[in-house]
Amino acid sequence: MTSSVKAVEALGITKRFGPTTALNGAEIAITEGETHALIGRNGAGKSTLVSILTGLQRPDEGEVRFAGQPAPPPADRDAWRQRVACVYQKSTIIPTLSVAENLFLNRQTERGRINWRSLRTRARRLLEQYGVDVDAETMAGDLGVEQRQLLEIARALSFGARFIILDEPTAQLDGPAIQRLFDRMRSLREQGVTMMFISHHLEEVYEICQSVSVFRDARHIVTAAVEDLPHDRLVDAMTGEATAAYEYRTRPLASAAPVVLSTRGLSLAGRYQNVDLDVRAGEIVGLAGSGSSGKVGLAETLVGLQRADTGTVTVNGTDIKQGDVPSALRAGLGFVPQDRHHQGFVPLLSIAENATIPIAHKLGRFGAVSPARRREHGARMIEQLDIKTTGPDQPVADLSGGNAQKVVLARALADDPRALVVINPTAGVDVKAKHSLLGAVEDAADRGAGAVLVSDELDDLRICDRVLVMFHGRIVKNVPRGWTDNELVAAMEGIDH
Amino acid sequence: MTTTKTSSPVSAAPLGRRIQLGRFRDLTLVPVIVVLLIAGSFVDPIFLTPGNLTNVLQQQSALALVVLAEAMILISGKFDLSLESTVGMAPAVGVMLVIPVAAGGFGLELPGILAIPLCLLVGGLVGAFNGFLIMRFQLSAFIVTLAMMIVVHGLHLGLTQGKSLFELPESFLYLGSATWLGLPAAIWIVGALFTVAIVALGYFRVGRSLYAIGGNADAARAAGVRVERVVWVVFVIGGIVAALAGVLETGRLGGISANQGVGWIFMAFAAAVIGGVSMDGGKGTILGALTGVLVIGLVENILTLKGVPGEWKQLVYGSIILVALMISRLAGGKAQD
Amino acid sequence: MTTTKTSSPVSAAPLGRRIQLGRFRDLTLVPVIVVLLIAGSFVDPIFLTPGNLTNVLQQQSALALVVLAEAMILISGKFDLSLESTVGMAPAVGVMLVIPVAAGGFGLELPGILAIPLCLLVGGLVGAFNGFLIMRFQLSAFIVTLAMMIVVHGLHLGLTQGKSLFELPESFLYLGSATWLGLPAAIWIVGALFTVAIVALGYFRVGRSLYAIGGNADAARAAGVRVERVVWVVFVIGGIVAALAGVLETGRLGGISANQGVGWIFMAFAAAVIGGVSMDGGKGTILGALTGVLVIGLVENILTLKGVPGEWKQLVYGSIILVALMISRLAGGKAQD
Amino acid sequence: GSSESTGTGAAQPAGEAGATGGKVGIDFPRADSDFWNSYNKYIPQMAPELGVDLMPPTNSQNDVAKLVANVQALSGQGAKAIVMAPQDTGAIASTLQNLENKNIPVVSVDTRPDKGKVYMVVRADNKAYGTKACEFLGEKLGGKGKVVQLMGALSSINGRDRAEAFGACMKEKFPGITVFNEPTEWEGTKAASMLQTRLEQHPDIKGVYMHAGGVHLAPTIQVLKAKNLIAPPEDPKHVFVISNDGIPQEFEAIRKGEIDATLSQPADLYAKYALFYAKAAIDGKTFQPGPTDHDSTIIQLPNGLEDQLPAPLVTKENVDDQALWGNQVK
Ligand SMILES: Nc1ncnc2c1ncn2[C@@H]1O[C@H](COP(=O)(O)OP(=O)(O)OP(=O)(O)O)[C@@H](O)[C@H]1O
Ligand SMILES: Nc1ncnc2c1ncn2[C@@H]1O[C@H](COP(=O)(O)OP(=O)(O)OP(=O)(O)O)[C@@H](O)[C@H]1O
Ligand SMILES: [Mg+2]
Ligand SMILES: [Mg+2]
Repeated sequence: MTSSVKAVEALGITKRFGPTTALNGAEIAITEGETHALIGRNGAGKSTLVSILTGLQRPDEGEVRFAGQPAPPPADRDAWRQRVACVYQKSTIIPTLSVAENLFLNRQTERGRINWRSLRTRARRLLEQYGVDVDAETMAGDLGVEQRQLLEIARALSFGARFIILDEPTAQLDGPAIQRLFDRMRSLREQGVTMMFISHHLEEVYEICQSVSVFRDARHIVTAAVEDLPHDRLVDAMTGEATAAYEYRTRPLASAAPVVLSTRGLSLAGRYQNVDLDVRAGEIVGLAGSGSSGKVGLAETLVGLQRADTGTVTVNGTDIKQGDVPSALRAGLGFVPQDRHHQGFVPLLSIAENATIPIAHKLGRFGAVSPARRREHGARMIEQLDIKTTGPDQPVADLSGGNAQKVVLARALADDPRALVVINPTAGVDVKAKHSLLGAVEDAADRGAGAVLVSDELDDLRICDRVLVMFHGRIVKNVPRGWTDNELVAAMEGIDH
Repeated sequence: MTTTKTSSPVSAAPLGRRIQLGRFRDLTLVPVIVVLLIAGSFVDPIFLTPGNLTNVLQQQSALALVVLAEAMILISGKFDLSLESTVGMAPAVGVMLVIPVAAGGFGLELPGILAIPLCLLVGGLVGAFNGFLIMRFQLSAFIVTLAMMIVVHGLHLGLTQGKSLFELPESFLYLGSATWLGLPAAIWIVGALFTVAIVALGYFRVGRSLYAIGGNADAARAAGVRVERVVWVVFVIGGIVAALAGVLETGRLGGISANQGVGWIFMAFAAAVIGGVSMDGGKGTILGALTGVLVIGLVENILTLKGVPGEWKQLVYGSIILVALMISRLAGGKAQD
Repeated sequence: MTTTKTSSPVSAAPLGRRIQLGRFRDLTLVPVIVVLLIAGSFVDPIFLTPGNLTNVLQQQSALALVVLAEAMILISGKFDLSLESTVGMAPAVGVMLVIPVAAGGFGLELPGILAIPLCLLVGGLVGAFNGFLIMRFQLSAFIVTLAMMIVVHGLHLGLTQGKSLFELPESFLYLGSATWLGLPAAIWIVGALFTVAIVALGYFRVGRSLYAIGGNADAARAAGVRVERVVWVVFVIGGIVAALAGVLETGRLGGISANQGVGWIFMAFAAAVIGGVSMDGGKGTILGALTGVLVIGLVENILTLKGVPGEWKQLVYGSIILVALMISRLAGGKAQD
Repeated sequence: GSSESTGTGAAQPAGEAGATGGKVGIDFPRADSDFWNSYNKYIPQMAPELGVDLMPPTNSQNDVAKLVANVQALSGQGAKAIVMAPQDTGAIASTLQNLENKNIPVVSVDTRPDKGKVYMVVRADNKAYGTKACEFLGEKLGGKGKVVQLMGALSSINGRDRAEAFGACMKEKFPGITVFNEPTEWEGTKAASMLQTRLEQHPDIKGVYMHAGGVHLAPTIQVLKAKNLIAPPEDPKHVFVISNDGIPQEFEAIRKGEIDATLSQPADLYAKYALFYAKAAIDGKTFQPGPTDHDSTIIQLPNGLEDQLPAPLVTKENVDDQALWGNQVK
């Protein structure tokens, strides 16, 4: 520990959202110069604390102090910004503005006229520093999730603030990008910057943080140095009970089972070429690859979100109409899209309704939908996937990120699909929820569904019976179960072929 | 959707109350209606008589249908300004196809009984054309329907040469002027259509999909909703309902003037929005929109009974809408958008 | 904001072309303007003369200011329908404070030179009140300003008893009727204000913050933009600019009728939106809005020169707007919203 | 056409009041035009003079749907006769039918409903306006040249009547004159733009007929001023302008020489005879076609009677005549 001065302190914070108590007398104290992890299950109140620490929301009770001084008044945004910079969990990118302007939002210039040329140059330099390969002039709205996340990070870190909060910055990033982020964080720490880091990847906590606070059910549970809180105890503190590590199941080899999802000669210019794929019932096939390998593009084609230039996709024996989601769903497919905010849910609608849109026709006769049966189905899903909510009628907009993700999976599983395509299903999901999400995918496979799991996370890929590695738009390797991390990473980086 | 952070006022509300209110969010105008009923009864004893209240309902029946159409379109996240022009043009064209040249017709003199079906067909075609432009060409609904509002009204003016049509087939006037079981037929029709719409949007798959589309069209698409088709159908239905509104209005007034419907769209929006339908889509109910229509109708009726001088009437009227808005905001407790 | 994924057409476009087009997105109406100029020169040889084009500019100057105000408000993600009523009410009140009772004044008879400042003040107050209701009470901008549109016009009607004001101080008429360096003063004023707005929204932090607010208000707040205050100021400026539009219009027409400004708001929206300003906020430029005004002005001028019969004029007018819309859509290559 | 006059529609002085039959409901068509505002003012002033028991007036803001609602309310509140001024004449047929069923007589001011029973229509002859304006301009221009007609809205019967009569008369009597028709929708801003554009296109335009002084007067003068075309009638630059309505500002402009003439639409007589006939209806009086004692003629319509009030042409010669209503308002 560098010193014992508290860079930031929150005391007895209580925050309610209508019926939900997001924080209940919670507290946190972060010593100057350290990188402090805040962990907790989805909905534990982490992001709410972040919005209070950055002055976006006012606590109902309690107090925030910076370096021993009371926090500035809520209206004085400049004072807040001098004290704390933040990567929020919810995107704060403005889609209609260019990348360069997003990076220097509201500080395009000190005073006077904006010099766009120099702004672009500064932006390019910054992007280079963070290894973000995008043109500073593109509209931020045209970027992918991952690039947007990098943009947020670059922006927050470039402020020169002495205290930086990062709320799940790694959820949308792949390995190399995470490493670049950690390098930056380390060098900032050397310069004496204090950081608060939120992540559901506990190994990241051990890698980058010195101390850790755990929140559970809106309360502060424990704060300790990371050395004093080994992995198992950390998980126990988060969940409030002894939690076993996830047990990957083994399934009988499905070589005789029918093919439920297959492609022939699928190509999309600039994304992937000539992909042949066969997924059998009861089989989980992983799809791995480094950035821009085309795995997401391929998966999106399987479900009908994209249209391939050539080739066919067959679900359950039916040739589906390219680029047409309903026909894929009708053929018996379920899927989790990459960006839940974009394609995953309708924020104003209830959990039950979001989870049942694809099966609405089964919830009543003659096109009617029985609210009781919908609620019943919702309640079942809430239980099955362990969604933290006030009930099936709560709008998804009010859920924490991880819980919203579970609703998206609930939607994918609604129709008991024969083929399942899930893209980064565990992004932003807590340990226990991750178990239930992966468990749900495995359950579906056990029930006889064939699944394609696209993920950047090696842990997720372990449930797969085999992993297909993509490189520059081609499937280059078929790795059967039992791989080691190094093996797979090497294949993804294209080293061994 | 920029989910506006409703900071202090909301979180301050006690727990139980909010839950309860949440369930009746579409009824936040009910207190306003109660206030108006009380105020009206002081203004004039005639106000609370069944005759007067029936009049209010009948007078609002055509507007109510436009509000119904607009509310559906708003809920699915779109806009239709051209409805007001359809209210005039569709009946005019429908009628001109059946009446003789001497009475202002085209000279086709189709059977008079066809006038209403033709009118509804014309309304549907306008809606279909709107939907086609908006969904196929990905044009802004606001601006397409603004242009179409001018085009459709222009067509009406051009075809009728600006003249009113008043020699209409009896069958065309029937719906707007008949009385069924002691109440004007228009009220029954409007009531039936609202009931159908409330049930459809509340308990039927297609209806619910409007909310999904308005709330997040991409998510709806990814959940298998055929967004384009549904929105297109909503536009068509909207056009047909607006044409029906024109039929009722024509029946009530006994003729079709070149200005029929002009200026209605603002009132329709006002009714829908004070009734809780969001301009951003995905929010609000048909029942709420209906309460909005009632508020507007009652305000107009009270101002008429009170005999507010014409030059001050608009001011009073606008102020009352503003107050109704604030009351429903305070009662509803939610930020609007 | 439902960032519509414009699937195939966009991603298919080669990279180079897309970037280039992106830079000129606010000028997608230029081809339309060129087409109109060519078409106009065929309609009548007078069309391309400086005298006629100057007339077009002068005729559109007041509307252009309303479009300027509306564009700023739209870019910051809000709405203001009441601008059109301010165009009539602010000059009326400003003038009534200075003219004698006999000419329709209040009887205060303040110095005539104060009429314009008072008028602008009134406009600013209306804007401030709008902003106050919307930001403080978190009411929907659409519905608040719709009600205010009625209220403000109602105030105008009530105060003037519906009469036109004819006896205006010379100083009040000056701006709208004078000629500077061979061009109407109104054109210089509008040109200057558009230049200021283009520079402010393009090159200054406050101006850019409108885009941030309109694009994602929460994100703007997180970035330290004082969202409430900025939006409030935008409403105030909008009101002042609308009042100035009223001054120019009054000078051009030589009197203030009770209907001054009524019906303008639709045209203002049409101009802004065909000029590329999005109804969803955060998108579009002031320069684009200006091209929208020009298109509308040229269309009206050509129709007048051509002498299209009155009953068909609206149809032709609306159709041309629709076509302009499609051309700018095809030239811009982007889905609109 | 004039039918043989049997009885006389002699206006009885309102002295024999005694037992007044009942309340008169009245709906004003709009509150945003100078002409109608004068009318709206005359009504309550004249009601006591004529011994009419007037209910609080309603205002339908130029919207026929509002008019219908207002009339329903008035009859609900016990009106025994109704005075209205439907600006939109096709769409009140059902309303008139309903009133007839309830035995409530209707006096229609300014416009003639196409269908449905009316007790009396009180209006000036809009066709006569158009014809008089045409004759005035035709003579001043010597039967040749170009004139602009600033029309009202096509959807308004008065606008249409004036335009049709003006056009027909020009064609028949002055075929040498070219007429440019500008549909202004009763809007000053449109009038100014169209006149300006037309003058740019045809600088030799020598005459203007404005359908409504209230909205067209100021813009027209302003455009002529800007073009430097305000000149005495002798000057070859002079543009002859004739207006319609007869509001005080038009008189002022005539005195100043900015315009040449106007057709005075008698707001005071409209108000007076509207109330007069309403009361007569309640009292059960009947009238016959033929000339009246107030320089007008009653004609027979298919659905009632119409009293066509005189509409004098006002020029510099008679502009100071105190009998003109425009000289009586303050
Ligand atoms: N604006 C809001 N309105 C209503 N409820 C809210 C709101 N924001 C948060 N909540 C509720 O507060 C609780 C805490 O949410 P928060 O976002 O702080 O969780 P979190 O710990 O960040 O979770 P995650 O790890 O999933 O991001 C959740 O139950 C959530 O539903
Ligand atoms: N050429 C492209 N045009 C448009 N969008 C693209 C393109 N390439 C990538 N994207 C966007 O990036 C996302 C991921 O792309 P892709 O499927 O090519 O690779 P990936 O292996 O998933 O990459 P990453 O790991 O970086 O997410 C897609 O959802 C897509 O929206
Ligand atoms: Mg969170
Ligand atoms: Mg990825």
